[in-house]
Amino acid sequence: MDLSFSAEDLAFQREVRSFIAENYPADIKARFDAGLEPHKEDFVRWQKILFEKGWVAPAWPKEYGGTGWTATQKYIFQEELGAANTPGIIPFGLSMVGPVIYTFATEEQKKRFLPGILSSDVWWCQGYSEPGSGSDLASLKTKAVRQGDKYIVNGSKTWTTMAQWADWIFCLVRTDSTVKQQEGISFLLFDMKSPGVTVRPIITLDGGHEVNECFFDNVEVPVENLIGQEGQGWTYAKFLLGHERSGIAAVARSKRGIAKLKQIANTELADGGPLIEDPDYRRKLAELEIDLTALEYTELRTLARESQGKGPGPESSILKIKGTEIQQAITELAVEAAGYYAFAFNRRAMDGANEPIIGPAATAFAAPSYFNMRKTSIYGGSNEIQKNIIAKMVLGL
Amino acid sequence: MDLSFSAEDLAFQREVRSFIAENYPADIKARFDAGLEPHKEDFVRWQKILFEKGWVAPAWPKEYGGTGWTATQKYIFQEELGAANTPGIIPFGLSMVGPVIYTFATEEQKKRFLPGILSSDVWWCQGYSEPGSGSDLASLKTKAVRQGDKYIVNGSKTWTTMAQWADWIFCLVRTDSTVKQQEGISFLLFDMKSPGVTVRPIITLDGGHEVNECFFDNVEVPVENLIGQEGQGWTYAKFLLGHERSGIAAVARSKRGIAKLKQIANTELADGGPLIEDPDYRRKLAELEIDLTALEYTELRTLARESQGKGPGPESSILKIKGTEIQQAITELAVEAAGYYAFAFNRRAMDGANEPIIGPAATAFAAPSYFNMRKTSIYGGSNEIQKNIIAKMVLGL
Amino acid sequence: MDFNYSDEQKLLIDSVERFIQDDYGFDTRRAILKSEDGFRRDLWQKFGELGWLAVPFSEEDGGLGGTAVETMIIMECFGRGLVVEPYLSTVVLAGGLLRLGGNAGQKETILPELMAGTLLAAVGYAEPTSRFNLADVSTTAEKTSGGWVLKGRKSVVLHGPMADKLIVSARTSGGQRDQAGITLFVIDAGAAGVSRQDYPTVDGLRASEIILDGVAVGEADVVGAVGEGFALLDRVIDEATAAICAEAVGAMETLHKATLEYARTRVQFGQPIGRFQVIQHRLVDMYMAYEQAKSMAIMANLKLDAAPEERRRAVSAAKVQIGKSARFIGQQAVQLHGGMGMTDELNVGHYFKRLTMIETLFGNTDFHLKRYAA
Amino acid sequence: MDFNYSDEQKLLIDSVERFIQDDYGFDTRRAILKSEDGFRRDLWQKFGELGWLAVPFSEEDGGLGGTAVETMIIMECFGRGLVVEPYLSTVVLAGGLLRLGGNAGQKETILPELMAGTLLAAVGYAEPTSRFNLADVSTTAEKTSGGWVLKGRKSVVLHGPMADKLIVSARTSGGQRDQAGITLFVIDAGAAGVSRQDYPTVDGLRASEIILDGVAVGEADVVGAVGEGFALLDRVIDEATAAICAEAVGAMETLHKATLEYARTRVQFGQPIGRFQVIQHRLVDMYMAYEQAKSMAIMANLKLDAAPEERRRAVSAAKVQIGKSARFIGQQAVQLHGGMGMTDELNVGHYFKRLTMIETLFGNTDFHLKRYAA
Repeated sequence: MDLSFSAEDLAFQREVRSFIAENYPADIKARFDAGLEPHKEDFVRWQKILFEKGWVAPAWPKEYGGTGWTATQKYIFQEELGAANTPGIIPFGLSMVGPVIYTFATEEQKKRFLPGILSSDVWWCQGYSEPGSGSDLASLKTKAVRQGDKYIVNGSKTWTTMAQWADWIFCLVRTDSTVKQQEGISFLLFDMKSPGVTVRPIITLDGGHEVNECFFDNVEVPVENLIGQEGQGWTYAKFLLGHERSGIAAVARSKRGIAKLKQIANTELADGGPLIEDPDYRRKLAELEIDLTALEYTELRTLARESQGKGPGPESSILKIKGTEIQQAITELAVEAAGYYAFAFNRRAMDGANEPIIGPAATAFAAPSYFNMRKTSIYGGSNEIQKNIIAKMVLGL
Repeated sequence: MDLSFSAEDLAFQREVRSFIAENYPADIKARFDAGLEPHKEDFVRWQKILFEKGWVAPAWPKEYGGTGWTATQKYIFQEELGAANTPGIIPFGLSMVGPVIYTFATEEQKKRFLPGILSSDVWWCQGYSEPGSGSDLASLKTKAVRQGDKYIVNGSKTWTTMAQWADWIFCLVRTDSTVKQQEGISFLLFDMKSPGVTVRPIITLDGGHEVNECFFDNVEVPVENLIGQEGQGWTYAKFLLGHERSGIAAVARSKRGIAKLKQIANTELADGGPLIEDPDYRRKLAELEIDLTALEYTELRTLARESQGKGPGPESSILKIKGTEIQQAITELAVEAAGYYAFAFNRRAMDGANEPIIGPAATAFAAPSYFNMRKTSIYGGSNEIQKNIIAKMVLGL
Repeated sequence: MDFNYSDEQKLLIDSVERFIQDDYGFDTRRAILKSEDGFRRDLWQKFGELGWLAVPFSEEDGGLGGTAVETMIIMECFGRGLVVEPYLSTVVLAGGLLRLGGNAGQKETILPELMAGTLLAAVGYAEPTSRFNLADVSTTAEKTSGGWVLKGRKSVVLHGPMADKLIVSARTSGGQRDQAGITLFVIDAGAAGVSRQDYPTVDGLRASEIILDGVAVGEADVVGAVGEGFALLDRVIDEATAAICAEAVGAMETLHKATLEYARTRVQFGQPIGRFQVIQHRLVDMYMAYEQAKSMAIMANLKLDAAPEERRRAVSAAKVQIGKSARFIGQQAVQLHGGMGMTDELNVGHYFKRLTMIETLFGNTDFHLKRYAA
Repeated sequence: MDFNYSDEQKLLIDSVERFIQDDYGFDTRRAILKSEDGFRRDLWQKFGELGWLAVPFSEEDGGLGGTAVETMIIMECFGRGLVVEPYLSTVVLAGGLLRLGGNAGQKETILPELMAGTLLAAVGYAEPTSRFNLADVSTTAEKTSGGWVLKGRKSVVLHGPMADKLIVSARTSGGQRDQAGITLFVIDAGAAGVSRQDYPTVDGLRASEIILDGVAVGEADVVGAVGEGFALLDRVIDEATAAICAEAVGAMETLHKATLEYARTRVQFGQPIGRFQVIQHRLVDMYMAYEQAKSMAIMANLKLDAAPEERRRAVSAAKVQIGKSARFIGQQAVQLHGGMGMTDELNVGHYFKRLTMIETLFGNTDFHLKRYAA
């Protein structure tokens, strides 16, 4: 047992750090550091930079464009990206549909889809949830009926993140209603510009537009866009959900969040002194930081098991639960730090309009961020569902 | 709406206060104030004093020996007893079997049993729980088989509080195994000195002897000791559990507990100053006191509804849950205040042996009390069961 | 001791509840939020006609002589409907300061219009660096021959954009955080030297940053005694705190009911989610949090006339409980509604946002815990 | 970065686990608790023979040159078995002070016997009013010609009754809570002027109040440098804190497993209670609390050699996490076992009690939160 990095790892860390320093565009950094809503272009540009360096898909097998890094290197890479506050990798292509494709698709499909994912030329979105399905994903109703060499897709998907920017969707559809729920599901890819696809924005309680409803009205999808076998979609869906959990704990992001909280608490005043000297605020910050440290080492232990070929198993549900609790707690403390200025709704400034911010810039978006982050304990399998998973898969109850 | 007491209520309060001041025996008070394990005689003597004054059964109808007080008067009475740290009324006779008897028993049974309950000449214990039954009370297995004018009782009861001091037991027994669980239960009274009754102490994790197992080996019980109808025992049992919940919140007791915590925190030192000046300890005390205030007003609102003939309904499960959480939290803070001296196991001193106490007297029993009070969220229907009750009966889920 | 409403109070409850039900649906409110003004003047007039704006004022002053209980009733109902009209600012805050500290002239000129619904008012008690300390006042009032000149900035003045009159705290003597030396002044919102930056709040209200750049006021514009504004402000902010505790109770009640209803009907894995024991216990915890909050809101409102020390402790205790309950119920209502709880479309998020801001308003939980334990 | 045990370490785990399983059952422990001595000297000898008492000492000093990981392993296993023998006091605390601060003479005379299991030791670092502050020392050491004379009282000296040697902190200069001016002395438990009041602790150990009434010690009995005992004590108490974090992890693991097993088999309302979703989620919360605690115990033990500031923060962070996890798991284990959890008969309550005292030992959660944030 040893917490220190090897000389090779330290050299790698320096390499990553200096690459970021030299290549992270200043305008994107400014927008992210200010907490403004990012543009699509921010993500694409940054991912292309990583792609050109060969670093965009560390989790992929080397043969498909992965980096071949050790678990420690992947950890260092994530840490450095997080510390630099770069745009997060948009997961839909690189972390979700990509692994499904290189694992289950035909050679032809691999050739057709993987390059666009790696280069970020194609923006993907995820067609899983439906208005009625919620946590009970397998109850989905969107239908795909085969007619000759096409599927005709009818139905709708919801909570489709960034669908307004998406070129393609990977979509769970019901191809057989006569069998058990899980057995009648297939995994289809299709172009979001196909006739019959409509995207309707869902505005969230923070005033943002991040998710959408997608309606499919007789959308024609060529059969060669089916991944794997008809009726096996649930298998691929579960593979996808279980596969890419690295970063799910969001430790690097939360470390940055706590650093920012400290900075805020050092400048906000309470009774004439900095808020950080208020014993209650100080204690809560300390508790949060300790929680995060525990999560960080729990993640490291998970990675260690993983690098020995064990897992990531259902234990990683812990990372999701604790990770989101911490992310949410950070936004709670930001609202508390903001005091009365938490009231100010700087939404247009947050969306990038050239409007003055009411109150200190550092807490200008505290309340909307707090409201927005409530989603994290709901999405990706609610935290209640994660506990069901642990109870069943880890504790054997 | 008005929080103030009427002139009559204030006069009553003065009357109660001076009665206690004049009649609460100094030796009992000393033992209770020191937190020592009480003797049976302490309870009996004090209850007899109240009985002679006519105040031992405020919850009973006046015709059976009650006081005829208003809800406010009952509240004041409880408050004053609590503030004076008198022995709690032992519930088994006065709060449990007494109401069952005056509600469901024959005139002859009333005449036979009620006087001894009121005068505290007969100490009762409760034969409900069994080794296997736990929260699932209706699954009880102790059998009573009728033979002529007797029942022959076989089986065992557990967690029988103070059975070592009891003269009589009221006991749920199965008289019919052929019907639905709840329908085969009867409510029997019998003498603990009957042949075939054995009491075995259960030592709890704090080293105390409060509860027991009771074994019944062919105990003969005259049929005239059956309350109500054979097979209706479950009805009486539920009546009993739902009936007497006044004092379940233990507000007066917890107020005293918090006052004692404050006194401890004023004398215990932390870094040279009193512990009460430690911001964390101070905050926790304040939070606890606020919790208790909320509980107090919730109880008062419940009493107000009750005095209008509504309830006490299942809402009183809130009082049980919050009341026990607060009682437990008080003991947690006492352990924290004790610091290293919480280690010292002053059990023999606690039991009244003439032994020196290790550490300050005020925290000498902090840890055993903390351990002991874990029982409160288990007994009387565990807090989980209480939440099931609220979910079903109040929220209609 | 009595926890029952009088018959008149029951009538008031009926009347406000009927208004919320009939005239203040979610779509109506949504339209108000999007409107230029951010409130409905015609509804406000109606409040005046129904007598709600006159509730706390003495009959001598032309009011109805109501107690804190009547204000509690109105605020609790407003909480159920998430009413955004400036009742808190105009009636409870500004009205409270004038009721307790106003001179005869102020009462005569302002209160009748205020009660009639033709005059709106707001109070500036916070400053950019004051956080929740009412004594932390940097705005200065400099004595002139005929009165005073105000300079400074009041921040997050709720309902500032629509106010005709403003009451602000300023320092006439003492150091920045001294309680002594604070004086309250009533000024015209349109007076020379007053400038405003208006903005929406996250919970659907409107607020202003108010710059006072040499605003001249007369001796007659002082509310209460010179240098002794703190005690008055402290008292009225306590009244307002008790009022928003009641508002929060109303909002929590609606939110808990909505979540309960959702749990009964939303089917997942073949059954209503309200059948899952974890959801059941969560709803029980929310119910308990609501009941405890309600108890404390009643307690605080009934103790507003107690001695200042007792009043302060009662109000702070209530605000702590309400803050904790509001956070828990708000977060869990969103959580149990799942994705739907996250949308602007559903009312749940709006209740959650208002509850969140009530948690902050007049001092958050940490602030009131310290004030309680002080 | 590496979270795996070496092959030697795996052997050590096997060996200690086997001991717990074969030789330290619940009835064995119960008999030890009731015995006069409160520990088993024959088992202690066995620890010596197995080399466990020599683990942390350098090969130079005759030890095995183990790292904190080996101590962590032993303590974690001891936690699983609730071992009451004085490993913490003798090897980790007293042994740690001598290992890092002992002079050649002390090492030569004391360590061989200590490692052989023929000498037991305890450390007095707390006083009646010191709470958890190691610098709060009222015991005085007055300089004499040939050495020092100690006067004062050391409280709750764990394993004091069985100790042959005591190491105590005393003030040679400075004020009551100054870090400078504290000196550590090793004394014979039977030395003139030493008197003890022995008592059992709530978690099954033995402890003493130790009165030092003019105990004469020589220059050679100073451990470390005169006046600089604080840094040494602080470091060794941090090692001991990390060690009890590991012990707690072992105890929590056993407790969680026992509760899980109970939930699988205990039938209520016609099904095992582990089928009830609320119980399931509670067990998940316990599992998460355990995993977080385990992560932190590893982290702290691996950071004992870091710079003092980093070491202190790491140890305090771990102690906070362990304190919270231990309280939650302990309380819930009792709760889920129902009445059985309350009995002295079942092991559950014993684990709960030990975990409770670990929460207090070397500073409770509040203390370490403040130390972390300092």
